Amino acid sequence: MTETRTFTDMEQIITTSSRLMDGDKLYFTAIGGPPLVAVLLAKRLRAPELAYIVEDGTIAPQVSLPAPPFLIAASGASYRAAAWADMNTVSFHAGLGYIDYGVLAAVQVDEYGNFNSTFVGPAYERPARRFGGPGGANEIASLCWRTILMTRQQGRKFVKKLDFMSSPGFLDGSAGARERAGLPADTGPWRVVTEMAVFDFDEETRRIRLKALAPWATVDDVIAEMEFEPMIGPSLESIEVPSEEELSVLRAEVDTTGRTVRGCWITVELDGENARLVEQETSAEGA
Amino acid sequence: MTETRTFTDMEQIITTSSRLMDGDKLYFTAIGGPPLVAVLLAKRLRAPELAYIVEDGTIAPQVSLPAPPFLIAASGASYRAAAWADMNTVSFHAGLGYIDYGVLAAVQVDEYGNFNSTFVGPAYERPARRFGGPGGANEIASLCWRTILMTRQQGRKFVKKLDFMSSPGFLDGSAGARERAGLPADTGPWRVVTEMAVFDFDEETRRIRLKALAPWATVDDVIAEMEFEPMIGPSLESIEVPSEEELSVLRAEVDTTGRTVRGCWITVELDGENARLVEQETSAEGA
Amino acid sequence: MTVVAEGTGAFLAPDPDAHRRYIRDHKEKGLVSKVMSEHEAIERFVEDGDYVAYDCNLWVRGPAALMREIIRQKKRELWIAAKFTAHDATMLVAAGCVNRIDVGWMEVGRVITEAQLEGRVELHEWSNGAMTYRLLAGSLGLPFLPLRYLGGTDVFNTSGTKLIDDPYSGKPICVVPALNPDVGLVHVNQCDEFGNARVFGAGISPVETAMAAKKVILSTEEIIDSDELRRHPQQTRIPYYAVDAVVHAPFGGYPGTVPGLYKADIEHLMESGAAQMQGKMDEYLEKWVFSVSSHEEMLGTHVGQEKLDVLKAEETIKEGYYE
Amino acid sequence: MTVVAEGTGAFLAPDPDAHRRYIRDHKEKGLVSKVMSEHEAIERFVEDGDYVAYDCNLWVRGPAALMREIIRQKKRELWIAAKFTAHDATMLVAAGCVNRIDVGWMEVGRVITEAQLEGRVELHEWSNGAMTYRLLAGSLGLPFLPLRYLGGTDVFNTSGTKLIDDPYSGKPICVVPALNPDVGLVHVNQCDEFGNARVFGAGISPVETAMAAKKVILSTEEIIDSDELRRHPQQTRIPYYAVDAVVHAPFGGYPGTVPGLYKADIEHLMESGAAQMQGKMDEYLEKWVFSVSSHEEMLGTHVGQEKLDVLKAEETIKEGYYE
Repeated sequence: MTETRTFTDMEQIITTSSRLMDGDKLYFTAIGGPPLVAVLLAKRLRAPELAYIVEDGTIAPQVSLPAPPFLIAASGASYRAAAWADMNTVSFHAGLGYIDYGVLAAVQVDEYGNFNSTFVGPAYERPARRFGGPGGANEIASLCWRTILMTRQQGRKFVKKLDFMSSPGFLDGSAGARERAGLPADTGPWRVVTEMAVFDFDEETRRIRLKALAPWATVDDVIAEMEFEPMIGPSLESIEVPSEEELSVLRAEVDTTGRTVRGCWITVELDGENARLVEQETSAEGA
Repeated sequence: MTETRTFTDMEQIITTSSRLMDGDKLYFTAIGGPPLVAVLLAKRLRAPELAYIVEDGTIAPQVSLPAPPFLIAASGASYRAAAWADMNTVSFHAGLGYIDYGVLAAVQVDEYGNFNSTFVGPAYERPARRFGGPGGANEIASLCWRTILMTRQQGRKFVKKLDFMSSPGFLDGSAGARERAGLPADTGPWRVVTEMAVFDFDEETRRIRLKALAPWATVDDVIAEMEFEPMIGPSLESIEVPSEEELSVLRAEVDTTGRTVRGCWITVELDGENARLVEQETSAEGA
Repeated sequence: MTVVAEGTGAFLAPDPDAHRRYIRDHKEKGLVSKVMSEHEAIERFVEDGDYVAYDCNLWVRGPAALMREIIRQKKRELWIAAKFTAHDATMLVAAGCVNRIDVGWMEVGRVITEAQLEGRVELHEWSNGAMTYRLLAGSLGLPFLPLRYLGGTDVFNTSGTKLIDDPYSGKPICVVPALNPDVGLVHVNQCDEFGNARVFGAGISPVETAMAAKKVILSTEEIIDSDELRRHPQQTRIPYYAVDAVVHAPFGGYPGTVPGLYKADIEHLMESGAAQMQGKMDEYLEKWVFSVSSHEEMLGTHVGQEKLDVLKAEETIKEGYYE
Repeated sequence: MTVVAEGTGAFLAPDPDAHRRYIRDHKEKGLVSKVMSEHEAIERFVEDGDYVAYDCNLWVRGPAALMREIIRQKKRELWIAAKFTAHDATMLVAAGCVNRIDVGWMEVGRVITEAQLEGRVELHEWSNGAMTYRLLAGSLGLPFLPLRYLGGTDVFNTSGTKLIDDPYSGKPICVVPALNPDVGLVHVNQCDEFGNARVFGAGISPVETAMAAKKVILSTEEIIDSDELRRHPQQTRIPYYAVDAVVHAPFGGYPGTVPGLYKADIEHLMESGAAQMQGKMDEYLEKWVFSVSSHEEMLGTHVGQEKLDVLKAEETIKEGYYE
């Protein structure tokens, strides 16, 4: 008995990320986009008590779903928070070690989990494409204990050398590199989540390592979409595709306008734990 | 036509200090004692709009008079403030240069306006008498533009060498001494007020200088109550004794329990602008 | 003082003593009314070449009316703190007001990219946190603050961050320079005529922005009686003595939201986005800024009472703000 | 890092990374009730040898009930932050709980002076501002902060202050070490069972004291429903995740005042002053601390409902606190 399911690459990234989240941990997200949507999905489906902090100073809100359409500029985003503070205050809480996980999106990632959200192109003054900037990512990736990065599996995103390092991963990967740069000890990137894969980082070399794979993708599929070869973990886990329930909650309650979850469509045929790729849309626009 | 008036040394110190205050300046006082009483007197009699800040974070309160008996622990002290903040916040406002005058009491003062509120005795570990400590005085005397110091005219208070410098005046008096110690530029002690005299500081040498004299006291009287000789200003002004109105407001409205204004009694006979000392109580207890 | 490493970026140099002297010589310590029109406030307190920080942005409780007035008065060569800002930066660049931007996060499209490529605007990379933190340092009267991020990244290299040894542990730690902008613009919910101000809701850095700045202009949804304000002193977050101008500007955050009061006008935000995509920012500015003489006129002519009523009615959450 | 000059005083050395590890390993991030008795809170979270900071003092909204419980449990060798404190320090020293005091300002009489002369207690001079500032540094997760006072005085010489060159201007500036006390005690007006807390009125440093500490004990006049608390998020000044214990303690600030709720018991304050003058602190402690097993029993036995009613009735100012 097979079943066909269709979802966007971003919906896969969001659901995979949301499944990494627990109700007894504290999360720090940027004010909008995939990280916040992943947190809201986890809170709605699996961990209603999950608390998160937003860079605008909102502490542990209880957004009532369905979320308002333009959540980034809606009072609903900070509804029934435990506290309303400001940007400096919440980053102090992260600096004190209270925040377990930072959840962030990246334009480019390198093999040590450093990432770029500033520009791509030949030089800072001459961007081919300029983005919003580090935003809150530099502090979140520096101060939280662990960082979850969300990005698409594309060669231009997993690069040998970043055009600009907006935010730190393990820097040059050497032991103590973050500490020597003044960052808090024992922190760093923890997972990188794409629509095809989940990566962790080798404890010794600090290099990115394939940890889990979508059931419809192979290791070669993943490597084909990276400029460098990742390490391969000892036993690859399988990523579940988004469930009907996850997709329905995402589309009908969390991101009702589809602004965040939109992307390239993936259609798979499910047969028990196996999944066969039926169609994967490739589109520059979806990135 | 003569008139006899009786007041305490502290009542003279408070009224003289209060007359130095203006409604369009901002003051910083410790939470209680003579400085706060002087500010309240000025506000009640001459400058109702005068705004002051208290180290507990109260900004520009409107204490309704008569003041409650134990003002230091009464909500009346912060009644109808412009803002309720905290200790760090108000010292930042002083650090930013917003506060014109700090008003403080001292146990010992030296010739450069440095002062002690920590202990008297042979050594820090072996005090003959230990006091409360620097309190908020160090920051107030460092960060406000000008400091008004209130103390009694006694040899043991105007000392050649402080037993402990709790708070800065002009330090060793050399040019730029405060700046070299890390304090904000162009700040320092401005007036020292006693029951007999008002001192300012010589602009060049930074040494304390007699500026005004009570009508019943002479320069020699003042010098007799100092361990060192002050400079004498070019033209000595005359201090007015507390008026009946000032005394009545002080006693009936500002310090109703007399905890702050108590001290040694001074009785003078007034004849126009002249005043003749009838009796001056001397008492160790009054200090 | 041994500096282990330092970035090479240009930054507004901190000088706490100069800032103190400015405050001493220019600030009103008495209780005097500072109520004036947006025109007068911007004319008197924003000069060409000034460094301008604003809190927060056109989406949420931003000083939108004041920023349009800056454009209307054709201020030039401003340096702005683009911490957590939306299309405000785009508008200011499109209007030719800005030639330097310290970046935390801002909405970037072709207007800013083209201006950068053509050398009309210079960007300096920081982060949202670093910018609000530099304002915090400025609001504490300090020349710098240590912080535990930026290190190791290209932001460190291209900014004014330095790496020093912690004088207590000897371990490396970054420091960033304080920021004391010439002008701070904050849109507030309520204030009295003297400038004692209330800000409701989570926020970026309304207090730091006001306290760090030399000249402070508040726009406010409501001017309330000072006696009434003093009945709740804990709600006052900006004290009167820091404030130079109070501009009464209902819907002053439009097209953004003031939480608890009115919703963002998403239609307008889309219009502004489309204007940039289509290369029609001039038309957008002409309509929303130059064709009117004031914020009030813009609301009447281009928004209309009906829409304002809808934006108010649709903001159903009052809890925590106005109840 | 060149240190130009430094004081020689002992101080609790800052170690932000060790503090972070403590927070990571010991703090509850989920929403779990932390309500417990004062006995359990002090027994579990105050150990002999701990550094204890409390806010504010026995006169105004101080954690008086918690401090009496510390005495009752005969905690030893505590190091306290005596910033802006009244006869609390005297009580703790008289009871033999404390052997080191960082001084901002405290009420000093023969108890502390004799203890100092006999070598039972060691004093370290700072100032009120410097102590709250060191707590601020601790609450920001930093190892130190620059500050613009203490320099040039004997406080500099006998404390842990250092003089360095500002890395930006080269001018001299002081730095002080952050303070992360082992224990922070704060008496609050209201909190929920998780520890989200409201503090009403001007205050010394309730937020810094809680956020800088490793272990945080709140006593509270009132435990309110968490849903109700979340209706006014701006009033929450201490977030639940910083809090380890919530002790329900009506009149927990007695004999001090909680502004808006009850007045200070001046009669009691005089009794305590007189006890010290007459060398009868043992009798005072026996009566008010040791002869009862709890704060509640003390209120019933030694204060009485009639007096409590009077103290409440006499606090006629509610404005800004409870209305």
